[in-house]
Amino acid sequence: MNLIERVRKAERLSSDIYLIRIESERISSSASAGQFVNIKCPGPEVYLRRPISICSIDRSEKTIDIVFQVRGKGTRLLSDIKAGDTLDILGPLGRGFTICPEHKNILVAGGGIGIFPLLQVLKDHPAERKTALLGFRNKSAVVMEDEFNKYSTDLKIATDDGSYGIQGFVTALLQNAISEDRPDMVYICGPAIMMEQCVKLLKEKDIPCEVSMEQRMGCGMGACLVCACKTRSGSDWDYSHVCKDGPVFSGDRIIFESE
Amino acid sequence: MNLIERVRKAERLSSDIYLIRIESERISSSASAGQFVNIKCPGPEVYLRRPISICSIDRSEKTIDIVFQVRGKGTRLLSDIKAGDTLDILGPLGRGFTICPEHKNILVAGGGIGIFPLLQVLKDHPAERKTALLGFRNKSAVVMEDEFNKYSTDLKIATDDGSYGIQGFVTALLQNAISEDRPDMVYICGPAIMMEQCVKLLKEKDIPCEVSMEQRMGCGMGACLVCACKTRSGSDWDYSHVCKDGPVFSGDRIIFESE
Amino acid sequence: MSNNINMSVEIAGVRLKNPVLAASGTFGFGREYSEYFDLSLLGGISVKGLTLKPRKGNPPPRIAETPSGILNSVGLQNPGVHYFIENEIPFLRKYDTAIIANASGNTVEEYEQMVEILSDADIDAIELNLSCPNVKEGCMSFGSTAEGIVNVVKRVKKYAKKPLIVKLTPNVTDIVEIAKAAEDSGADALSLINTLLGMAIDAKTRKPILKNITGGLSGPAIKPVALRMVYQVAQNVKIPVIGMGGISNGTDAVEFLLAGASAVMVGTAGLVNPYAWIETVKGIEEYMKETNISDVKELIGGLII
Amino acid sequence: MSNNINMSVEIAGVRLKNPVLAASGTFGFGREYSEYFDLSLLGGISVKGLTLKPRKGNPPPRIAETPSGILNSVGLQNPGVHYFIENEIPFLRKYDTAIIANASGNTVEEYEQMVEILSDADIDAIELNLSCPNVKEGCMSFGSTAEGIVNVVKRVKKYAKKPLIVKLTPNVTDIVEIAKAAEDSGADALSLINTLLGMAIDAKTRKPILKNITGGLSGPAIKPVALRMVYQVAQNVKIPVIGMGGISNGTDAVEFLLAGASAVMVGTAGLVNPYAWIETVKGIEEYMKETNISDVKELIGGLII
Ligand SMILES: Cc1cc2nc3c(=O)[nH]c(=O)nc-3n(C[C@H](O)[C@H](O)[C@H](O)COP(=O)(O)OP(=O)(O)OC[C@H]3O[C@@H](n4cnc5c(N)ncnc54)[C@H](O)[C@@H]3O)c2cc1C
Ligand SMILES: Cc1cc2nc3c(=O)[nH]c(=O)nc-3n(C[C@H](O)[C@H](O)[C@H](O)COP(=O)(O)OP(=O)(O)OC[C@H]3O[C@@H](n4cnc5c(N)ncnc54)[C@H](O)[C@@H]3O)c2cc1C
Ligand SMILES: Cc1cc2nc3c(=O)[nH]c(=O)nc-3n(C[C@H](O)[C@H](O)[C@H](O)COP(=O)(O)O)c2cc1C
Ligand SMILES: Cc1cc2nc3c(=O)[nH]c(=O)nc-3n(C[C@H](O)[C@H](O)[C@H](O)COP(=O)(O)O)c2cc1C
Ligand code: FES
Ligand code: FES
Repeated sequence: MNLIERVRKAERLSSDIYLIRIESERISSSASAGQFVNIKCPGPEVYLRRPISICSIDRSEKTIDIVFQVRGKGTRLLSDIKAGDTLDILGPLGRGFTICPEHKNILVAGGGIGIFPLLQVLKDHPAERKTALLGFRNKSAVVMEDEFNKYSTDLKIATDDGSYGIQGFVTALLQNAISEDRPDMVYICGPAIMMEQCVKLLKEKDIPCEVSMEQRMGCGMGACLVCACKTRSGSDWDYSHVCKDGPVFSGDRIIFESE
Repeated sequence: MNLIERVRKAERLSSDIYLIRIESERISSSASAGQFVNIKCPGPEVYLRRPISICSIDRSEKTIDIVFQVRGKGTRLLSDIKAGDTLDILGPLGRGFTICPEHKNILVAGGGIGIFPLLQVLKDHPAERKTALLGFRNKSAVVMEDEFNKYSTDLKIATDDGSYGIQGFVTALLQNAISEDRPDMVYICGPAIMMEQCVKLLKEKDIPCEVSMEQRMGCGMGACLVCACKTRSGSDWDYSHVCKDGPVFSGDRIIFESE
Repeated sequence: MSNNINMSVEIAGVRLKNPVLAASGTFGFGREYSEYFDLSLLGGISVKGLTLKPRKGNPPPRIAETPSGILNSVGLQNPGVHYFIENEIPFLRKYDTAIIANASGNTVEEYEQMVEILSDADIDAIELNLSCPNVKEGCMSFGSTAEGIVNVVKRVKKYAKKPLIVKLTPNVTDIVEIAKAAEDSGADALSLINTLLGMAIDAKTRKPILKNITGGLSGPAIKPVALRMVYQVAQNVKIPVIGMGGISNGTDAVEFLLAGASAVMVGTAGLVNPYAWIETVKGIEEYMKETNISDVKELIGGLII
Repeated sequence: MSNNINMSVEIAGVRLKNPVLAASGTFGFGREYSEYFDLSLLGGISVKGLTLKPRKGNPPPRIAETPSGILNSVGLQNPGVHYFIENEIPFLRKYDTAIIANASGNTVEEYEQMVEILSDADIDAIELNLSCPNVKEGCMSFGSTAEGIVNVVKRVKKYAKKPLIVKLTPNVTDIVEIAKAAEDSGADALSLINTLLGMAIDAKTRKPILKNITGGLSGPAIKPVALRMVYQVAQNVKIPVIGMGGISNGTDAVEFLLAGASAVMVGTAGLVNPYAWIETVKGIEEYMKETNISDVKELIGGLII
């Protein structure tokens, strides 16, 4: 019944992005890339837990890293966490990315805070070619470049304003990448509109992909049914639940907003 | 608009009694004995402020001391406060004890956590004789003996079980004290039943007294009218408000529960 | 404050310099808070609930703390409407802020007399409290049915020479029905919500914490219910709505304005933070600056569905 | 747990090993939490609200955080009563805990059919949800008037071969009237409260946070309202009352028992703390040890006024 874990390290990566390294045998031993944890933010006026993806797992050190952006009350409280503090943390939760050892050439495409769950995919995947395409608002928003460089064979960065890397969106990077070289599998996480466009691009080329979805959550484990996400179900549709059926879904299962 | 003050010292005086010394020019410069402060306890699930008497004022050091017992959520949170922390604190509030320079012989009678507001009376009063009668549950509950010793000319302690001082209640000490020597004024603070009995004893001898009342509070400044306390008003009665009309009242004004 | 921002609103012909008022019963007659800030910074003040004769109120304890809220059972302790007129109005009139007299009665006749008396007083509007949960007779029993509302409002309307704001209780099945009844009976504006009837128990002593057993729940805990009712009512009436219930800062106030309130009241939050009232005014201004809105009236009913 | 403490209670002929149940809609069909603790530790489980046919529920977002509470607008997403009977009861029956089927309908006929079907299923009781605020037809519209209650309860009663618990909505003027109507129509027990209708707005986007605009408020914020209603109802009916609304621990549960509840349900608290259900059981036991009570039934209605 113990959900309390110790923080080994807490670090600010950019103006509003923070990394927390958590010591947890429980989580590190069973977590896989793309899963998430549900964290009780310590402080007043925050009632629900906050879902955050596992960014990196160190199974020998028995730690996991989460990386998050300060968005509201909860993430602000989390940004005050220091090494040595404890956190009440549920996880690992949800269905992570599918790692198929037969795939030799994979690609990850991430936008903004969507890049974080993709790092562990690169770390865990045995593919020979691993392309990473990351999109950021501007130069000062670029984080974790070294880590992604380390675990990919090819890293490309785009910024909305061109202040770093190529000017444009990740979708543009993806379009180029797949026209040059067809990946066996693409892993996508980012804003809904970006994921939708990526999935569309890939569908045209019949390249399989997985996307990691976001939705407001309660329990985080499939019981309260609040985290609904529209998915195809035969010729009909249904609401799946991001916390249990996801957060990772096969790209072709998701019915995006604009459909 | 700044209510935030720094904690200079935080100390545990007994198993459940804590002292906090707060640096505050604002409060120390205008506070008088018997007034209180209203403190926002830092932590979740505590909405209202908590009223705590000012125990001691150091006007040259610009600090005040509060001493409190851990009773529930709020005081538990306060007990975690450390030197260097800050507190959101309203005050000084209420009407304190009346200090009449003509009085040469005064007496303070306190029971349990009721002793704390009495210390500053002893410190501020110019009387020649200052008797302090303090009641505690048992020996391990005895706190601040040195301080009361220092500022009184005569200190007597009673414990309910006789494990320290005289066995019995403060009322017994008071009965003895006033039969030997008639004080000009008596200041009382403690459980309602103790205050009621003390007031009765003193009334019989026609000795004036003041009592410091407790009641659950909202605003702490007379606006919300929740902290009602039954008081005489001519031949009728009325509800006075502990936070503004009190907490200190003339003993003969209070209509105690059992009346 | 800022010159290019227009914060003023109008409620039933009364111009308020900004849409933030002190809620009745949490601000006394303003004296206490006047030591903390300039009352002229407020759009208006709804004073402690008044009755024809002085009232002692309920026995203590009258307050209990609950999760993100409080229960109170003050029971309309007040010095009576005549004392108010003689002793409190002159004080309040020193400030440039609207005075709203919050009035209760035990009978319809008492409501009529209150409105008649207050109509000749130097105040800006009358807020008819048909919603106090803490008194046995009158008040909430009038306010919890449409017929009760119609009965009181129609009758007092004849005596009203000041704008009549009717304050509604949330302890009803259909707030829209009640609101419409008030509108149809002649209310010039509505204010909502009063407190939700609640209770707190001390497991240790096994007793209710409030001597009165039940009390009125207010504070942030009730904000979702208040917002919903304000939204529903504002959609369904033409008269202005003053929204309240758990507002603690500018963001909360903006939410109520977006939901359709023309002004807001802040109550319980001020018991914890005496600057809550003026911080709410500033918070709205900041929101307007950040979102490039120059007239606060643009926010009213601005919810995007 | 401790041998000399009797935690069992009886609700409408159903013996519960302890008075703590999982509240409908917050516990799914138990599968998820069975990975966290042994479901046999619970007095019972009220499963996710069932309907005749599968329901997709409302569009997301379906949850908003509010001060000390949440709003939800799930809208009764469920796989239908037949799926439940075939696929979920066998799983739940592996545990030694009471199974309560929470049932909703769009029409009185649907309620009748639900009760008929569930009466032949291997469950311990039926909880008639006459109080869901998140669906357009049925449900709350039946539960918010005494006539609506009488109409549904009387008619389904004929089909009921299992104890019938009627779940009440708090969004009413007079909960006692509603409760009595349910009792008189044949309810074997009452459960209350369901959620309070509320709303949340995001000032930044100017939109309601819930896609459904309004939702049901639950969690600690509503505890004072729930306690008051349980107290009022328990004073006025003879059938047992199951209390809920914001219970997060043993102390909260004891408060509801003292107010007159014969058992309690824990819902929202479990979404934050998956051990809330069993910690509540333990908390009641600890309270009983501290206060030297050997039978939990002694607490029921034990409020000292
Ligand atoms: C599966 C999953 C994985 C995530 N991984 C990451 C990550 O690795 N890094 C990161 O920075 N963020 C991540 N997010 C988003 C993160 O959960 C939100 O930014 C965070 O909950 C905001 O909380 P807050 O208190 O700061 O904001 P507030 O707006 O104050 O939160 C209020 C409520 O809304 C919910 N909420 C607000 N925004 C979101 C959102 N975008 N998604 C889900 N719930 C939201 C909160 O959980 C809370 O219940 C993830 C979300 C999900 C669902
Ligand atoms: C004028 C005044 C001066 C006081 N001075 C002192 C002092 O110097 N030292 C000290 O130890 N205590 C003092 N008290 C009592 C102190 O305020 C309570 O012990 C404290 O509020 C309990 O808070 P809690 O959160 O720990 O308990 P909880 O029971 O969790 O508090 C719940 C609510 O009840 C109120 N409450 C509970 N007990 C009391 C009480 N006895 N009086 C008033 N409100 C109460 C709290 O303020 C809070 O609103 C004083 C009270 C008053 C009114
Ligand atoms: C201590 C207290 C006393 C109150 N007295 C009155 C009153 O006299 N008349 C009235 O109409 N409302 C009264 N109210 C209700 C408030 O004016 C307001 O409607 C309610 O508290 C909701 O707003 P809030 O959450 O901002 O406090 C009182 C509320 C509190 C907390
Ligand atoms: C996410 C969620 C879903 C719910 N679904 C149902 C339901 O299907 N049927 C029902 O009778 N009550 C439902 N409820 C209401 C709860 O059972 C309970 O009555 C209410 O939440 C108050 O208790 P709590 O504060 O402990 O959650 C739901 C509540 C929540 C939070
Ligand atoms: S958050 Fe509860 S089911 Fe997904
Ligand atoms: S606490 Fe508000 S009047 Fe005393």
